[in-house]
Amino acid sequence: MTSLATAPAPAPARATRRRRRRNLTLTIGIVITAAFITIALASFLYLPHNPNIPRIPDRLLPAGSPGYLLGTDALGRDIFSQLMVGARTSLLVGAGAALISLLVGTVAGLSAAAFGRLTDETISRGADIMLSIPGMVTALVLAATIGSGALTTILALSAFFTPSFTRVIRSAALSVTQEDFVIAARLYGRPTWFILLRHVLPNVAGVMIVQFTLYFAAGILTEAGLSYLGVGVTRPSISWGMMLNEAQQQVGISSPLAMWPGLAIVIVVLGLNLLGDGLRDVLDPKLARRSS
Amino acid sequence: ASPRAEEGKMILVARQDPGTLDYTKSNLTALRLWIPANVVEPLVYFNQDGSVSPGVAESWTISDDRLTYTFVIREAKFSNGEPVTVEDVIYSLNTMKESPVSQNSSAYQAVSSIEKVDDRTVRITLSRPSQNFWRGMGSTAGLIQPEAAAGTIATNPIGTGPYKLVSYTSNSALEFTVNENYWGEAPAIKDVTVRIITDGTAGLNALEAGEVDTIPVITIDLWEQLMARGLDKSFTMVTYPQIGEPTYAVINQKLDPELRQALAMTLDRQAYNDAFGASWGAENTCTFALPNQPWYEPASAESCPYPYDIEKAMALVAEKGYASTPLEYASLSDVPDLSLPADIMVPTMQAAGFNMTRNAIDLARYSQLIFQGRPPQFDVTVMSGDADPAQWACSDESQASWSTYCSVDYTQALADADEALTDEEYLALMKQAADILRKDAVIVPIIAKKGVGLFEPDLKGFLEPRVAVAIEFAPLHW
Amino acid sequence: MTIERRPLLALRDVTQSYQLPRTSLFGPRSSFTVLDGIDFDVCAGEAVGLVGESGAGKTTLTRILTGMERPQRGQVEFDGQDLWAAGAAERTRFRRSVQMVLQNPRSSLDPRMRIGTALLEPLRSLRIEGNHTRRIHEVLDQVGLDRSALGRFPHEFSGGQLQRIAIARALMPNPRVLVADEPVSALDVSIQAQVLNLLKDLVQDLQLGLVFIAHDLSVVAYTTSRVSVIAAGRIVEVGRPVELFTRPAAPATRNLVDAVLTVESGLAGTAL
Amino acid sequence: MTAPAAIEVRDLHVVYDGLAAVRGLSFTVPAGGRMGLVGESGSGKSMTALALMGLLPPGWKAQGTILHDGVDLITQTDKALSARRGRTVSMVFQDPMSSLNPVRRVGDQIADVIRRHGGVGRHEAMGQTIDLMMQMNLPRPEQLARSYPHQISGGQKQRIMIAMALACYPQLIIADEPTTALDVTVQKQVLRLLSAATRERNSALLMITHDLPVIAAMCDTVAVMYAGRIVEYGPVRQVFRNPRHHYTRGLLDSQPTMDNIALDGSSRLTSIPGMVPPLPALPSGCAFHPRCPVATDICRARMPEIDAATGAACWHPVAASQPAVAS
Amino acid sequence: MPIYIARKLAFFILAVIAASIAIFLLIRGAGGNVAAVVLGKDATAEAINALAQQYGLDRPMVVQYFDWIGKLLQGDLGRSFRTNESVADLVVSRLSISIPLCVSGLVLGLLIAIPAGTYSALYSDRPLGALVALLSQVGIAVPVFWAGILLSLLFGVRLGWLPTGGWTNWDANFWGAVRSLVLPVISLGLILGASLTRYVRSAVLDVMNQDYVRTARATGMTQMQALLQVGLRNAALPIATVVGLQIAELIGGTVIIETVFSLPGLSRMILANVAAREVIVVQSTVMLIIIFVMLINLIVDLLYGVLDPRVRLAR
Ligand SMILES: Nc1ncnc2c1ncn2[C@@H]1O[C@H](COP(=O)(O)OP(=O)(O)OP(=O)(O)O)[C@@H](O)[C@H]1O
Ligand SMILES: Nc1ncnc2c1ncn2[C@@H]1O[C@H](COP(=O)(O)OP(=O)(O)OP(=O)(O)O)[C@@H](O)[C@H]1O
Ligand SMILES: [Mg+2]
Ligand SMILES: [Mg+2]
Repeated sequence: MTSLATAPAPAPARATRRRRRRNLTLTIGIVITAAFITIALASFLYLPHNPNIPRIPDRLLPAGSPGYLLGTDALGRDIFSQLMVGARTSLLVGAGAALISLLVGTVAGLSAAAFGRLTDETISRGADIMLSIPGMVTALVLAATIGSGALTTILALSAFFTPSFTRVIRSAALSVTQEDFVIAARLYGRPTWFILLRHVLPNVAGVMIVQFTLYFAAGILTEAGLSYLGVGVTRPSISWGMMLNEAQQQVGISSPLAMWPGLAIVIVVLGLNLLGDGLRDVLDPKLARRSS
Repeated sequence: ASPRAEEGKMILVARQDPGTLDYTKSNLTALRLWIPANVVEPLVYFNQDGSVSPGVAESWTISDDRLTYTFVIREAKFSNGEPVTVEDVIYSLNTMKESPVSQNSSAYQAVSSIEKVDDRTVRITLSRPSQNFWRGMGSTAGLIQPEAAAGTIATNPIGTGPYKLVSYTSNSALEFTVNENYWGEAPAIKDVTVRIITDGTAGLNALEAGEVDTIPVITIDLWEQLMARGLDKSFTMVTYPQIGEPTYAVINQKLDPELRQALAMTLDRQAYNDAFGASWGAENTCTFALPNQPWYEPASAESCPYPYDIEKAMALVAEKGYASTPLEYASLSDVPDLSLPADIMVPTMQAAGFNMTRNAIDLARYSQLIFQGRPPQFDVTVMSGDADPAQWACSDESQASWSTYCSVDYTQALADADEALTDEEYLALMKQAADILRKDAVIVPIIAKKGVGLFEPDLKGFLEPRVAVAIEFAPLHW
Repeated sequence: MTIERRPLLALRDVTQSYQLPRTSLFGPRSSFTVLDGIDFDVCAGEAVGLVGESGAGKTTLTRILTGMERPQRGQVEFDGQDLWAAGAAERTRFRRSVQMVLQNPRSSLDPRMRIGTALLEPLRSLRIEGNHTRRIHEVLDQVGLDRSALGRFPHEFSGGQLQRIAIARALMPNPRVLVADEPVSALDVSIQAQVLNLLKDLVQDLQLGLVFIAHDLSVVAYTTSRVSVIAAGRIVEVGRPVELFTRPAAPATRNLVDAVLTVESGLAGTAL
Repeated sequence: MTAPAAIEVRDLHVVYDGLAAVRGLSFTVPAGGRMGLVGESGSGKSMTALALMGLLPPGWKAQGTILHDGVDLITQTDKALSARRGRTVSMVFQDPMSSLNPVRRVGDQIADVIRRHGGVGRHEAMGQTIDLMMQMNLPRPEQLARSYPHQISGGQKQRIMIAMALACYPQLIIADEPTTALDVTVQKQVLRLLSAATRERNSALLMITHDLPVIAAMCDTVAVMYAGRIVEYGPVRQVFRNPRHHYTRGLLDSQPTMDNIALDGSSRLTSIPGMVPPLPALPSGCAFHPRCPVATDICRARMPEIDAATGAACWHPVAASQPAVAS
Repeated sequence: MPIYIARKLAFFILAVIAASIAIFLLIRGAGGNVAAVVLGKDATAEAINALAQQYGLDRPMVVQYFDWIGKLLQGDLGRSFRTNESVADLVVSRLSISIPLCVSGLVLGLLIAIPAGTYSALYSDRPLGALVALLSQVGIAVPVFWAGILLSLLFGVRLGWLPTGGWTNWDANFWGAVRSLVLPVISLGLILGASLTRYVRSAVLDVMNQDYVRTARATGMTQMQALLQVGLRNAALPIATVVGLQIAELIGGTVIIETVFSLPGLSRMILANVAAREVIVVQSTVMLIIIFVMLINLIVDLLYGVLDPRVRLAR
């Protein structure tokens, strides 16, 4: 009776094939994300050219021109260097917004799940209200209020990501608080805050990481939109959306200008989404089928 | 050929939405392109050749001392059918006199009275001779509207022009049709639509696709594209000075004059011009004018007190220790043409050693800084706009506003010019005034862009603007 | 055998009700009485069973028994003292002395906590001093688990093993009463017997008071020596298992007895 | 062999990407017969049932032969199978709470089945539905028929499920743990109903459960499954009174009975040590050998087949005379 | 059900009030002297103060808020500072673009998402199913404006089939108006469709894994019948909820798309008026949009009540 054979994994049979595909998803996601972060960080150490200094004689060079991997823009600035610095902005804004939302959303979500009906109702309904305010419009108004820039963008994005985080974390936490081990912990006298930190938080960490990754991606996407509209990041900072905004003035002359930043956005966002989905399969099997 | 030729119609493209049509309160080019001359007429028209033709005023007399102007008002009707009365004229002129737009009100600086003489005659008395006044009567300052319709001026301005406004849908279109009550010859084209297409490429596409007939004002950012697409060949391209916008750097007057001069030396006119890839349409200049103005001069060793010289600028920075002065370049984020100058200038200034940060700020915030009692935070900015040197004038620092040059000398010089009795005298005095401005490196001219328009080849008769920048529909015909 | 009974843990006339969600726009919210005048007790070394249909109020009763909920009326007495009137020290003693085993072994343990840590949790929480390692080894021996279990995570164990671990955790603070709410209903037949035997042994060896809940009368009857039948929030009958089986008095008891299927009756063709 | 069997399964395997949940199952349910499939969680009972219905989860494949109504179900197309499901073979699932369409009235759900296979009109189908519900001892059937699933109790829902399964007089009805999710007190009524109704229609019954007493009460023959295989197969009476496989024996011994109870605490249940092996880690040879008290080398090396004489797949069967349950 | 409706209505009203306060504070907090911006750069200080007084912008915030709300309740959305046009008129004229754009975008999105999502849920093992899933992943990663730029490059600049932007009024040229909406609607619909595909896919996957679908199959429905008769009806509930929530995002998408294609729609109007600090116009318009989104969500909730007997019959 003391023999402890290693035991049934929850769904042992669930398929090497599916696992393989899931691993592929995860791998691609990790590779793209890692490359993206590396590029963003590398941009602090090395840039082929200063992305803000115009070199008028070199303007509008095509990709592959000597010295300019992806060519230059209308002021002769190196596209590749701009993309590298743009990665920095995307990383900052995406991760920053997702991080703030994660922090606020976690506190709100856990409180809603743990501190009784009134708290829950207040927080949940508050989140519902915020969710029905169109985020882009809010961001526009906010940009006008505080002035545009990376920080404003982060704040605006956090404002409209937070309710989603709150909802997701709340429902994850709620299902954890109904588990017997939470009842057990309460039974032997652990206070609510301890249960939240020690039991609930680790068990919703998977959800949090997944949510973080997916909204990291959403943040990059929305930042690009705002910068494209001209209310996001402005020079000397550089963002891919801003590059597209500038490029659109040149589409009649040079359509590749509109290709590179767009491609960069698509690849990174795709990578992060794949990473998020992959992580969800690994960390959070219960949620794997639902995507939100 | 345009399908509209048969129907007697024409579609023009505008790049900017005017927002409001109240020309007494707004001086946006987007508005002044379409409403004056077509819908609302000034008292007189100044022609290309220097002659003056009648507008709302049928005839006029100017006293020899140039202090009394007597206008005989035409027996005409406004487009709403109401007759033009002397009261309407007096109301209109008084409104312009009070206009918040200094360009309008400044024409009236010397005016001491506007009186009715009889049912058809108005007399205006000046305290001193004024070139501005007389020119203003042929410009927006002289536009005549019916007092009764003043309430709806922002959406439906009424006038005596050859056309009347049918509808204005903001961000979409202005629709015009001929004014049956027009006093002059009926124009050839009956219906005119001005479609607002803010995206320049989209505008060119629409023209190329034959959806529209003309883009009378094409901004510099599209010139390269226009050439690349060969549109100058397939369409009639006109260039004319009136609509061109000179671009100038504005350096905060509070800065040390030598610092200002060093900054001015970093302004690389040629690079700026080249950045548009269309050097045919713009000229480097250090004068404060459009090429149609007599005191205009292209950039040259003589005309530029502080030509581009980065080495010298660097030397000055090093010598005077300017690197320790924090400077701020306010780039207006919601005015698209203004980010390009910043893109070029800020790195250059930084390269010269200035401690320059670029600060994106929107127009509203910018205005806040100026009007709410707080001193402007900005130190350098770039503007483009009208070439009227009087607009900077500011007699003392309490009047400082955005892009003003507060200088007693300058104000005085302009006033002297204003009082000139002859054109020669006026020109000479204006040159002197411009010299003061130029030397002080507060408002530093960079380039003068031309007005460029593309017309469907069959559309003929384009006339250069007579009333400020207004594109006149009436002379156009298929 | 009827010496003076000194109950370790007892409920006296306990009533509990919950507010129901609104059913009409205006008008008062109705409430629903889950427990109604319950008397219930358990002595040291005694296994007491509680059976009843689903929704009869069994789980609610355990919540009151373990001090997680305060009843609206009636007393919870531990060692003769009213729990809700007692001081802090008394409450702490209660917390240490009354432990619980829950229904679902898999959800009873935090999947992200090693077994060793999970076992220490009650000691830490209840601030029990002493040689914790020795205590853990002692308890592991009692429930028949290997020491190698300590470093592992819950997912590495089977349901039966997890239920043992849950029992072990409940035993850590050296409790005097163990409340087990349907501890075997999620287990396989062959495993169920292991756990039932373990619980029986613990009562004997440690002189524990055991409150054992199930809706299967035969399981309860096997494990306990006294059974209370609860129906619609009231205790309708109390008795020795054999007696309840053979002479059920209350209709609710009869229903439960009727519901019991055995292989024997099935083979005899009398089951249905 | 007079009447054809309701279903005949030969060497059934249910596999997924190299994993086998069911490994070589053979059994026959005669027409009108009642067979029990018993085993612990994960032994492959549900997979067998779903294979018979042709409703395996995506990715799972059934191999072997399933003869029913003269055809091999394994070779049939989904369309052909659809025409059979609910008509010649039907199934009652474990959880009545989630097995009914929450947005459709229960009466309509029954009537749908009748209309789908009976080719009768709307009105007539409803009439038959009410009849059927009456036969299921459902109170006030007209009113109940208009209810939605969430408005009725679990026992009632399971009766509705049984009504749907029986609506077209199928030759075979498969019941996968039909009472595990129900309250103990309702279980017996539902079983009684299922028993009577299948008998009435002369439908064969394949009863799937982990509950030995339920098999004893309901079935004639029983197949005991362990890790995807049948370890013992025979008439219920014979298997339960005289189990020959050590696993069956162990299961019977783990069961609390009147005897244990009567002894009032002093008796002990015999339990099977260890636990059911997970699919990817099946032991070699006889899958039960790690838990078997009499396992030898041969058990570890070779997989035993069902022995015709003992009915058990065991190298060392329990001696014939040892009774498990006192009789 | 009455309780359900009452709760939802009460929440709706609460939400609208909360949103109105938030919007008011947000917009009034915006920097910039409203009057100064409105009057333009050559305005004199006296003119600015006069305008501020004329529009009551110098009164305390609370007074301004209640003034605004009071008028809003009477259906008066206020007037533009610059043109004195009534905001209601402005909005209505813009809606003739924004509503067709939004609605067709949504419809196109659903037309793409429902079949694609369903297919990839049912046949995730088939190459086409995997492809659909992949495409939807890629589609989610594509910024809507980039899709717009690319489409206009291809169909507008390169092929010249459709206008790259701009707007013709409906009454001026109906087909011209339709043509100018084609690319915007496609961009919006494709991107929305991609993300909805994911939701539909997971909703269908969820529902098709439910026991009751297995029951339907066990009683003789084919896979397709089960999908159509049981699956979609049940999947409709979560999908409706998601669509309700996506409306907010859809509106965000139209802001950008209207900019890409120079469509003078509602969102563009807001953008322009934010820049011009036309606070009344922005406040009222944003408020209208929010009320609209909340109304949609209210309708979805009530619809949920109708579609789902569990809610409907809960008295
Ligand atoms: N917090 C609560 N609020 C309202 N009703 C409750 C609450 N907790 C329990 N109930 C109700 O009280 C009744 C008794 O519940 P309890 O869980 O005690 O029953 P049980 O006997 O344990 O049933 P089961 O055998 O299903 O576990 C049930 O009808 C339940 O719905
Ligand atoms: N959808 C699935 N995917 C992968 N593996 C599965 C799936 N369904 C069941 N299995 C595995 O197949 C094996 C047999 O499962 P099955 O459901 O037939 O068991 P069972 O005997 O019905 O058990 P229970 O009594 O728990 O219902 C188990 O090991 C299970 O883990
Ligand atoms: Mg319970
Ligand atoms: Mg099963």
